[in-house]
Amino acid sequence: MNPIQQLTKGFWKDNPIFVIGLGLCPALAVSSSLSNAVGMGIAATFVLIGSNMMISLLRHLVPSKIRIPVYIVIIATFVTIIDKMIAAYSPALSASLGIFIPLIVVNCIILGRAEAFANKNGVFDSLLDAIGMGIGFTIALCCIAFFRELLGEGKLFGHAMPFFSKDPALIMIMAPGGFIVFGLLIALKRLMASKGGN
Amino acid sequence: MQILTAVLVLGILGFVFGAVLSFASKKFEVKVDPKIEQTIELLPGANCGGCGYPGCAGFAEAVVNKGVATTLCPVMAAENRKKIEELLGLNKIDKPDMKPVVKAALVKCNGLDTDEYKKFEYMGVPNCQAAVLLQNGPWLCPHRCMGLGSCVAACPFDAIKIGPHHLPEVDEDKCVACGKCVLACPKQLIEMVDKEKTVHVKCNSTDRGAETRKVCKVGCIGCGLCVKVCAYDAIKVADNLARIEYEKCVGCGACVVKCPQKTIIMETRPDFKGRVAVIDEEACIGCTICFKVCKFSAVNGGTPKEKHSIIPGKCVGCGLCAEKCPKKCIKMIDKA
Amino acid sequence: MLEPKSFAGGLHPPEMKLTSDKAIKNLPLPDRVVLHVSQHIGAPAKPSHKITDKVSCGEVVAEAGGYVSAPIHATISGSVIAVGNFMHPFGVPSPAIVIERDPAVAEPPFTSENGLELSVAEIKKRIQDSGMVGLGGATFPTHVKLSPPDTKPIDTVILNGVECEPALTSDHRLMLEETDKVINGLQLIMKALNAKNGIIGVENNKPDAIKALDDKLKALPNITVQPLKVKYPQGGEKQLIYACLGREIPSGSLPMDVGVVVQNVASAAAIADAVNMKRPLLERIVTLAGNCVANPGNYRVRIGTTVCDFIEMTGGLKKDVPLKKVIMGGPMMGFALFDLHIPIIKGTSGVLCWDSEEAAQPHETSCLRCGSCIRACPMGLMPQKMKQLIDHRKWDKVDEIGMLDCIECGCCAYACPSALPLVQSFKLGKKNVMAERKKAPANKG
Amino acid sequence: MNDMLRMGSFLFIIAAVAGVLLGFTEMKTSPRILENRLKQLEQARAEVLPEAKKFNDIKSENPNEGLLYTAGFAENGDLAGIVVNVAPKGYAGPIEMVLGLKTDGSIAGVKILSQKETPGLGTKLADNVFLAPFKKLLQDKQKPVFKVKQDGGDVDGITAATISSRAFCVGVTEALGTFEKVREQLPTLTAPTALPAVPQSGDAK
Amino acid sequence: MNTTTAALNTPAHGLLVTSSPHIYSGLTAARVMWDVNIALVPALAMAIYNFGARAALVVLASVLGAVLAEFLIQKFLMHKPVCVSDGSAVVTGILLAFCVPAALPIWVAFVGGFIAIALGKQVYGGLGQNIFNPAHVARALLLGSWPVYMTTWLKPGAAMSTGAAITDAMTCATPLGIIKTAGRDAELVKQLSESGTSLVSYVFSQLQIGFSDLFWGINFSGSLGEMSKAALLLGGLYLLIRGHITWHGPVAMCATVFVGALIFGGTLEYAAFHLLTGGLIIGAFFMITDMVTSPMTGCGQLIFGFGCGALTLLIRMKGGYPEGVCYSILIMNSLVPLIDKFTMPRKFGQVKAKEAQA
Amino acid sequence: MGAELIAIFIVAIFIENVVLSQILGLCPFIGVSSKIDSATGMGFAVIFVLLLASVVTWSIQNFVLVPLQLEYLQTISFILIIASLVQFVEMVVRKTAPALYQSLGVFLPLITTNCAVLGISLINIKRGYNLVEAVANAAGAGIGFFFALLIMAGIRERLDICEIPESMKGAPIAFITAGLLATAFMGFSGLV
Repeated sequence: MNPIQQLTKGFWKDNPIFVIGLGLCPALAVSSSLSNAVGMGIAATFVLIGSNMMISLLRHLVPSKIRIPVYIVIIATFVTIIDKMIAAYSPALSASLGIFIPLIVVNCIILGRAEAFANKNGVFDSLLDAIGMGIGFTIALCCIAFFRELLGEGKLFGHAMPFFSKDPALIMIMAPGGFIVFGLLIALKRLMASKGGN
Repeated sequence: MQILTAVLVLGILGFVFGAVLSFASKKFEVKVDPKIEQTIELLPGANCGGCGYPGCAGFAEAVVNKGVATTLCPVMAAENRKKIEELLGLNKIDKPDMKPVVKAALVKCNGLDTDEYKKFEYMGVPNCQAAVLLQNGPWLCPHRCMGLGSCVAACPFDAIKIGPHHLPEVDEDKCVACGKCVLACPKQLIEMVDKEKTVHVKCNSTDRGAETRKVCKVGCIGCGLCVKVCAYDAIKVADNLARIEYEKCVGCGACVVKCPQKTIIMETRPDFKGRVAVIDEEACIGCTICFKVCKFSAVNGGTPKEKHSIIPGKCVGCGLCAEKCPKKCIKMIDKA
Repeated sequence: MLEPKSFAGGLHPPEMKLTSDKAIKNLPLPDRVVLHVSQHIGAPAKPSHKITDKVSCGEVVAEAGGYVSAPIHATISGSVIAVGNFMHPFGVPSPAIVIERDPAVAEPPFTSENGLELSVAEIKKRIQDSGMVGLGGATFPTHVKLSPPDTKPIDTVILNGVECEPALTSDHRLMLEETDKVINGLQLIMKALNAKNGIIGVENNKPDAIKALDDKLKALPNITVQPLKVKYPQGGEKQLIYACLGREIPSGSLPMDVGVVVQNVASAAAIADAVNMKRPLLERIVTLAGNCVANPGNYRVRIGTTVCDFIEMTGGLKKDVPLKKVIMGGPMMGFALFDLHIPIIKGTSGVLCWDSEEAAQPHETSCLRCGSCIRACPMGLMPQKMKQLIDHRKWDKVDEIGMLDCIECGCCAYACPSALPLVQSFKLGKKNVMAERKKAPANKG
Repeated sequence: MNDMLRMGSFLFIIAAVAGVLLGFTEMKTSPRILENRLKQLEQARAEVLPEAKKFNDIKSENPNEGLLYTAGFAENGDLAGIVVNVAPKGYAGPIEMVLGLKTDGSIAGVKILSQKETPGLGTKLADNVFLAPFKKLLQDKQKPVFKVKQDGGDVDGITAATISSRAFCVGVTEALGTFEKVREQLPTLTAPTALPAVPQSGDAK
Repeated sequence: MNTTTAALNTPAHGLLVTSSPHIYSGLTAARVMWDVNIALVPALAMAIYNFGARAALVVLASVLGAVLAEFLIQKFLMHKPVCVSDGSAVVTGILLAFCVPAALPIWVAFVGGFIAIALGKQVYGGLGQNIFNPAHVARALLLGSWPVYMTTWLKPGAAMSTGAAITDAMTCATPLGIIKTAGRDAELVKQLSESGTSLVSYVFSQLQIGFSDLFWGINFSGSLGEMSKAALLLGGLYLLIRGHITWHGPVAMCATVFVGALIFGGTLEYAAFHLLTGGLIIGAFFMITDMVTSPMTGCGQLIFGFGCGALTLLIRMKGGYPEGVCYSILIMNSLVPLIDKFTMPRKFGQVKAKEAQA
Repeated sequence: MGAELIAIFIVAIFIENVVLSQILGLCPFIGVSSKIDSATGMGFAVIFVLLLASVVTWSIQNFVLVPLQLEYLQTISFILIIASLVQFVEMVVRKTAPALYQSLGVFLPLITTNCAVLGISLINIKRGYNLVEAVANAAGAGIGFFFALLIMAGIRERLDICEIPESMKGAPIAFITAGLLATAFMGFSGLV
């Protein structure tokens, strides 16, 4: 697999959310607006890059029995760093993302990539993988957020959209809307994949 | 100072948990052979059951613990097989003849889909087995393929489709010979045959010829003409049914031409009209080998040094002479 | 008279018993009979004659193929003209002996004696020799049923005179016209089994038969007639025993496990002949009904007569009504034939010739989960769920919820508003479940 | 035992390194976070009590009760009014709001800090849709009755979010009650000289 | 083999061969569905009597949305035969329209009908496969999406044309809405208990109605088809007589609400009030009896009905919404697979077998 | 006091259901909800871990982090504790109840990444609960999770034998069902 493929596989083909089905909680919880989605995506990508590289570096040193705690410590460190950074430089985003920033720690994508990829591959590959997955995560979040914000608030990035903003369907920005939009999007992705395959 | 407390607190937490976990891992250790896990990773993971074990995990366990041959898995890529054998230290053992035979499913029925050969129009559960339960299926021939696609449904690799005449067609590229369709067929019509083999008897009827003829236009009547025409002794008729012994069959197609019922077919060439041997007279040295090997007295000659020729009416196109000719001056040519 | 009893579940399809007032008519002997070697549950019989052999009526033409098997007798006198594969009513070409009648040979006479004076062993032997099988349709060899292991004493024999299948009236007529023979047969069975009590279960829609039996039974205190509620499948073995005695046969067990043997009334009458006269099973009463038939009624016909000969002998089909469906047996559990050149066998209780109106088939739609099938199921099963599991090939799960308890009575499919092919699915399910069960121990080992 | 020590020390090292990194981050970011929080607080206070420039937290003598109210002082050191935090129970949890009250007890401003009301309905409390008429009411009427119109008051409730609207009114009434309670001690307050301390944990209960 | 015997094996073509049984009850899914439609006619008549042409328009829009969704999805997404004619989409459309206010914008009703079928039914594979009652799925989603529209109740008789805006004068509160707000107002409760008037009579005095109005469904406001209990009971009775529903569910649900209200509310008046207001009757007779989304056995339906009743009362008395029928049925729908699992009918011969083993 | 505890408990189960309203713990909710048996096992495991974790994290926060002014180590220390705890539980279960271990498969280690556990621990601190309240909240959340998981498993066992459209099978239908379930649970809002 060449570096480009390594990088881009996460964008759509092996999208961590739509295809692999990891990191679903933030995907649904903070996807009610596009700006939240982008913020969350950036935060997660940062953590992903940091932890993937670090774990890849340490992969020969860590005793396998305690590898999970070690990964978690590494991930948690990066999460706390980005948490504090956001709180310091973008308090509004920090307020709207709430506890979902610290919860990046337990985002399956990050631990999953650590266990499935960084643990077995070199630093450069792990970096590419992390960037790809991070971008894929952000893309997926934005997809969901696009529909939810547009239909639920009639806005995109906080700007009112004509037609949609008159009577938005509020349920879309609540929990049920998240579930339903997500379910339909995976189905759509599959439909597209099967059409493409044939 | 603050950093120091942070370092201490985290460090102590880390130490305590690390210690406790390593203690627990000893105390509550459950032995799982790492080889099994590694083997599972190398297996295809389709859980098709083609190996006869419950899923890939079960197969992995059998391979590691019971020394079951990896070749039992029909699906696995060759490089992975090598890796597993390396892992288990098997590559040192000499197994020269273990070259896996690549097989594919063959449906032994070529029945036509005309009203004449039908008992009734089937309505009901779209499943071959269910159809058999209703008056033994909608076809007059008791051996006829039900054509309702139970094998299609059973195939995990999407390698079978129902084609014309309600007969299943196997995509040999996709088929891995896992054998699921064999089990699914209530009429036992599916057999695993080498992919290279192209000549097949497309019938499974053991009824007497007269009975078969009444219910099928292309069923084997056990006439034995194919047996007579086969130069390689590769066809036997038993229970009114011709069967090809594939290890002997060279695919010359003589039987295909001879079969009065068109039951025997050449898969790759549906329009196969047969072949005939042609001797390049210039190159022929009259060694009489072709004359001797021909089982059908189709070679003129017999006197040494005399150039041979083929009697077209007698040659069945088996190609034995061409194979044996030391000068390679006999060519097999397709009949128009 | 006792109160009518019944069981849970079941339903009440239209009775369609238009031939219940048609007295049994004896048909002339057919010119030719086709005698299949497997007309019973168990091993097929072995043909003992070759082509051109002369046989006389009542002679054995195929020996029993084992203990759970029954011999086949020539039902007409003549010569064997073929031994080979002929279409069986089940749709499979299978071995049969074809006899062509020789009008010159007369039927041998049968002498009568009082069977009740014979020894138990002799009674059983005569029954076994007569090729007797359950004539209700299950065709289980009778002598096997009459020889339960010593550990399972039988206290009650129940005669099944329910005839709950719509359209069939042969048992009804038999009880009316040959009441004595039926009772005598029951007494013989009770003697063979050393059973104290006898019950004849009759559905309440045959008051004349109940009365006829009741009148004759006044002298026999240990035999009673039990009127039963008109409900399908009242004649199912398990349902009948539950209704008559309140005994529930445990799942997977046989009636003998609760001390009961059930026989059909037609079997009882035939047993009387077999024991008293040493007369083998040569003929049976078949109800012929349906819109297409010129003379519907109940006919005594030789076993082996082909359906077309049978219909022809009764007067044939109506000319102006096109035949759409021919059913051997009753409308609920009988099977449709694709060809009329198929012989009547020992278990054939009726032949229905339907026109397209009677044979109208509803269009299959999606399951509504309405629960009609559950309410209708006399076995307390969940047909809807079983169908779904079978469709998804989950044999272990369908086994768990009682696939093998299904008696294929057809109540669920009758009641289903979506016209799902439930019974066919269940036949498929049972077959696979049994195959899985056989496989299971091998996997464990 | 050896293994235990080895693993323990490995985790120790990893955790210690993490500690260093985190401590460092904390050092770098905490002043800014504090500043942000202060700004936010000040902003809120300034919004509801525009006249005041300096603030002084007044705590109860009972240490368990915490913050009572914040006194606001104008540039010249005169008392401009007080800021009261209230959290009435809304439709789906408390609605945290902050009110500025002038020295005469009239409402200078209201701000919703946090709430969990139904999106699009109760959340309109924080919108101008609701607040603009409310502010107009404060200007227009001398002594408005802080009840929803349905209940005979003067406040225009939000359609289909009566409970949230009512909770808002309850909050306003509560704040006014606090003002009445502390009215006497107001003249005794003096302006602080330094910036007020900011509570460590941002989420005051 | 000579010719005579050979003739025996010649097939006769054209005979119909199917598996047993060969007779059928004649009941079809389509007939069940159209019977439900017929049963809904009296309530529809009452809705039109109360709200005029507007009611018919809302029903029409909802049915149109439902049928269109069914048609489009079956035709273009599933590539299955279109079975709009079985009437199930029509039932869903009407039922949805019956639990929305008459003043609902027409396009919302249309969207509701559409999502009822699309999200409530077709995503699961169509008729018979869905978990939740499609009409209630749509209602809950509409209530979540456009709460203002869904709680603006048109006064009966205040005829409203298609495009006209709703004015305050045209709206009023529902009895359940009034009792909910009154119950939350501590002061009012205190006043009432001092003066000795019950909450129910307070509601009646506010709306100037009595129990008979509640029963016949006139002079107050509510969802389109929920108003006239008499009409709904008539329809329910029809379904009972036709054998399409059983008594278990409806009786269990109504009894639970009635008895529960009697115990926790204290008075017969209060209990009767809860029985006759809101969507209880339509829920009990038309929603929880939906074959697809209710348990299959009588015992299961009793449990189901009890759960629906209990949750309805809980939400009405303690919850945030004035009406709880829709949510309680949806919640109980989700429990149906579990109820079904634990109320499997007893197999014939099952217990005995266990005894025998023991 | 008692009433407030009960309120916290009830709210955590129904109104702020950890999965359906707070959207936490989705991976196991979707992953382990295909069979009722394993859902039950997973549910109990989560309840157990949640209770244990919230007691320990609460203690660490209030007895170690706050006195030492190390609140910024909250995330890292909490997750470390939870991870170790889960791994410890996993080892014990694997040894003592192999059948349970088999049925939960890979998901036992994934309880670590069940954000419900960390999420509830963080919420406990954020809302300033005392120890008893924290336990009530954790118990409610755990039972709420169990409840949602069980319902979902029941539904999915039924969907398993239904004719779901091909593109909807598996995750999509599970999410849409969860969405409808969440809609239904909205009926509980405003209950306490």
